[in-house]
Amino acid sequence: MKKIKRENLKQLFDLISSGQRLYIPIKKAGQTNYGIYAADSRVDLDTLKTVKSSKEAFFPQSETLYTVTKENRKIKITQQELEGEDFVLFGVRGCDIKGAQVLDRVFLSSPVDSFYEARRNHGIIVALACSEPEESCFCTTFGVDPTEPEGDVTTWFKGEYLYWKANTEKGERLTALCSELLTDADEAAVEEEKESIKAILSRLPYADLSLESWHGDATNEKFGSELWKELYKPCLACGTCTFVCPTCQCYDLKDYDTGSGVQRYRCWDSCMYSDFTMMAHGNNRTSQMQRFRQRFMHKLVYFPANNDGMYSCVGCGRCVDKCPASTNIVKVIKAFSKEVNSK
Amino acid sequence: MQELISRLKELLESGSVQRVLGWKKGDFTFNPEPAYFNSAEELSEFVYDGFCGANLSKYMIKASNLEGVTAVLLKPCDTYSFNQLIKEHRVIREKAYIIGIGCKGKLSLDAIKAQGVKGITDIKGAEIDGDCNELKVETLYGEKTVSYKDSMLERCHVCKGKEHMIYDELMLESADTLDADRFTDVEIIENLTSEDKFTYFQRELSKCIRCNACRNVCPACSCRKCVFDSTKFDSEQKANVDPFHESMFHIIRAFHVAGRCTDCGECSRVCPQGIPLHLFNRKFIKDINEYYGVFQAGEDIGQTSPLTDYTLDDMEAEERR
Amino acid sequence: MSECTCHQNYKLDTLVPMVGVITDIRKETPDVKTFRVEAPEGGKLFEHMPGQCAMLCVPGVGEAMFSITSSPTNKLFQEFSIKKCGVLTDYLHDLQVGDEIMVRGPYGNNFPVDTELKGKNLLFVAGGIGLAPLRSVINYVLDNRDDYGTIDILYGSRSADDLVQLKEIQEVWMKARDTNVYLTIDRPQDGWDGHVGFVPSYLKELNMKTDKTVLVCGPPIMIKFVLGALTEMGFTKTQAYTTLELRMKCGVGKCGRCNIGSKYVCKDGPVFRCDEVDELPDEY
Amino acid sequence: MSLTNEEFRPKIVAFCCNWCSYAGADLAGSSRLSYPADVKIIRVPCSCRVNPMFILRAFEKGADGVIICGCHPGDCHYSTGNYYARRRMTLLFSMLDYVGIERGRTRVEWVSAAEGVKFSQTMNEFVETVRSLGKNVRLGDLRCKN
Repeated sequence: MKKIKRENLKQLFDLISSGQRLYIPIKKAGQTNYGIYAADSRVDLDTLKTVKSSKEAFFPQSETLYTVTKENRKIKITQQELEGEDFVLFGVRGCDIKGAQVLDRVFLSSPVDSFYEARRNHGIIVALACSEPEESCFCTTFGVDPTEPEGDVTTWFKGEYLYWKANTEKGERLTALCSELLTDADEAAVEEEKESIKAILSRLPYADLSLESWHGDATNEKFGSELWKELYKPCLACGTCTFVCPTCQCYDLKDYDTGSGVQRYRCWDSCMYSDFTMMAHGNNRTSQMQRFRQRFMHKLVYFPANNDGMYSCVGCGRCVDKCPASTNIVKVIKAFSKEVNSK
Repeated sequence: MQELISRLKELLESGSVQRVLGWKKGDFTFNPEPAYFNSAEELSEFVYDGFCGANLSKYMIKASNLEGVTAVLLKPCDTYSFNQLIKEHRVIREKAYIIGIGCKGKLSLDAIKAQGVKGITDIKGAEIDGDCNELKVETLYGEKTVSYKDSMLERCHVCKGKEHMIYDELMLESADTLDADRFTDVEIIENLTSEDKFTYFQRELSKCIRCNACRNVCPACSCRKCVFDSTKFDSEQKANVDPFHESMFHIIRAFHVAGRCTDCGECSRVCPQGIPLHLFNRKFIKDINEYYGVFQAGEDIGQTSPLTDYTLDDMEAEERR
Repeated sequence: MSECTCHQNYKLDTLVPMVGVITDIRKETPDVKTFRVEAPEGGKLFEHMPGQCAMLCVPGVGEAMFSITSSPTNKLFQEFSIKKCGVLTDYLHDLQVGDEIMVRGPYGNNFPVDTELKGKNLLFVAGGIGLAPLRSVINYVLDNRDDYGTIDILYGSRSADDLVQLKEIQEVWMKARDTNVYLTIDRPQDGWDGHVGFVPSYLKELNMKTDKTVLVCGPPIMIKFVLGALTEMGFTKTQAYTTLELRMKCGVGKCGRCNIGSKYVCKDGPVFRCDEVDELPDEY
Repeated sequence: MSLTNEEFRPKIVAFCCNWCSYAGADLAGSSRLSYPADVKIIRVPCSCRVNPMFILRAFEKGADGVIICGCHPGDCHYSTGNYYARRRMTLLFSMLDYVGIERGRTRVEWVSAAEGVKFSQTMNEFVETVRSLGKNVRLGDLRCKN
């Protein structure tokens, strides 16, 4: 166990970023999002949840995959180079780390997405325990431990200090790099902090959220429910929930004609958009009810069916905070358990 | 509030309206959602307080296709949007029974959090019957008190007034919230150098995640198919690799609603990244007011919109300020 | 989740295409052309199994999934039969021999030609351009004739001019051992002395024995009625296979579009046994 | 390598209405009046055909300045098109000023079919203004700029 004084953090960030890219929550124009650290960045580790999750470090909102140039009738394809350098992702909360594990199931399952894989292999995650969980948090429901998030390095804020524990070989390397700024510490303070976090967790408004009736075999029972017809009504069909979500992985592939070649890029897409499933031969899901249902069925039923019961929700609560119509996954889960209880 | 609920019950029970479009209690006191109520019993979940910011005019586009009459609750500023939608033939007047409800300013959870409040579990003082001076906020980390005024949405500080432009009946008291000029921020930006203007908007727009919430919530964005949804037009609906496309989206969107935007402020309210989108709309409104005479969309159904109108001696583009 | 093997012969990232050269274009019907695609240096771009599909992309125009209509036993090239019906296919129809396009794939699963179908009597039912994926199987089966029982092919189209691969049907399939080919067109036409009528009703008229495994492909409405007819004739759902390859985007089961229930059509499909289709939520 | 303003040749897109300004450009050409070759003319049926997206698209694809030319107010072939265009372009260009696009990069000018001289003068002036502003680096897609 190591520690560093809060006031020395800037030196730490400068040191880390001198040899590699450092992604860290940065406050810009009033909002905190992950960004690449520069000496004048306003690092903000106090905001619990960045607006966008840390998934963009591995799966950016948009990225070029390859460029095609055409000469007469000949086509030349140049694939975008894969990530080749290590980078550090600092201050990741337990929910976002779990989110990355969910995305791993998607992108690292065969056929492997090499763009994602390269970033994942080169990323060093410095996790940060959640000293002050908020009202919209329900990560414990999905088995996340915010008191000790699993990263290459795990860190805790306690009093004046940031405590630092390396968990993996990558983490040890980073610790060695920063050794001049880190001093030895004992575990007592961290244990105390963990206890204090646990005490708050038990008081969270969503602490007793139950996923009892949600599992991989629930397709038939849930799909035909009348509840969807009511639940979807406030939905504006925007993509806010999907874009702030750490586990939403749907993407679109599009061409951009630069005038000197066509670039194919991949960008986040949202299953809530009206033309999401509009393909060459028509549309699978033509009503907003179907699209709304798809999002939650996918997260709570279809995904666990394919991934040994792992849900594609991590309880970060971003959608609870951000939905413009105040509808969200918690309301969906609660509506269904209410129905079960009233029967 | 009780009188409003009794009145809604009466309307539903008498069969003069088939449903009520209002707000339903959320799982917290601060996240009510727009909802339909089809029977008097369902009204037990009805709520109307300082957190009911959504402009229900937009939902009336869909409700106009439903069977029968929908009683819709509209705040003063929402009625401008409703008028504008009537003018554009997007809602059917006869299908709506408009209950103009009072407003004492609507609250923004972000504004409350910005005052250093974390882990909010309950908020008291937002009730429409109260005096709306102070909010008692219960949090996981103790109780706090914040002023109502400091917790309001930006749009309420520049309120257009508490008068309803269209209604069938009026209910509940309003309170004035206007305490700023809506063009102040626009003027501040206008007086910057080009470079500073550009830097300012780049910082703001670089946050945009192209969730399209601003478009989908906007009562003026009621096109069946948006130009940004077209696959044939090479206009990007989703985030592109280059940030140009976000700027283009917001400029074009503001242009498309210019002369029709009532400045209801929904775009800024819903933006998950807190981009002050109203600054685009207000720039157009300010220019229209200065160049072609003061105009407020949605005030009067009979007015011609400034962009579908002209005079022989309009100013030239080069004479712009 | 079952291990996906669909891309195992693929060298690049599964989303990055390869360049293919069009080496032959055959006009089948007024709106269907069959394109022969080879690698620029000659030979096949990749190996595939019958029923798999590939994404054809034209930079700046678009991309779409097409079934590979040539048999894997063909060692020289791959073929795609493409009906002109949209922006991309219009473009493809204007291409000339020697033009280059981009191909990525193969994607999806395949008809179980080496497992469940082995030794079985097979009945192929195809309508219109729906012959494309089945042709791959038919030729595969004919090239490995000893591994399978009897073969019946029922193929229907709007008119005699719309029958694709007619030459091959007449010259190869009709002459193959233990193989019966039944052709039908929707409406009577001068110069046509074969059967007239829709595929499902012809199927009932033929009144085949239920000792066959059925492979169906065609317009959705035809599939629906063919399955109805099969049930009437006493076939069970487990005896029929169909392919749903129309609505896909990424091809690798990640982009989320073709997700129906817990299945991704592009990865877990496009070939489904009909009882599996029934288990999916009703969204397709 | 950075270009100095002398070497820099701006890319200009000029939307010209079919009835007046395009003919004006034609006249400029046939009268052997010179205007810079960097001006790319796009003929539109009427100045009010110009959609704000056209202008942003021009910037996106690498234009350094955009000018719109139409018939003089009152002379529109479709009687009122340019009146609408005048309002739209005033507002749009004002918005572009507002988001930080230098004012000199956009312009509206009325040029009749007889004004070949005016056309060539306007273009020369406009190119000069844009040249003095330098390359447009603010509004455009970087991928188009190589």
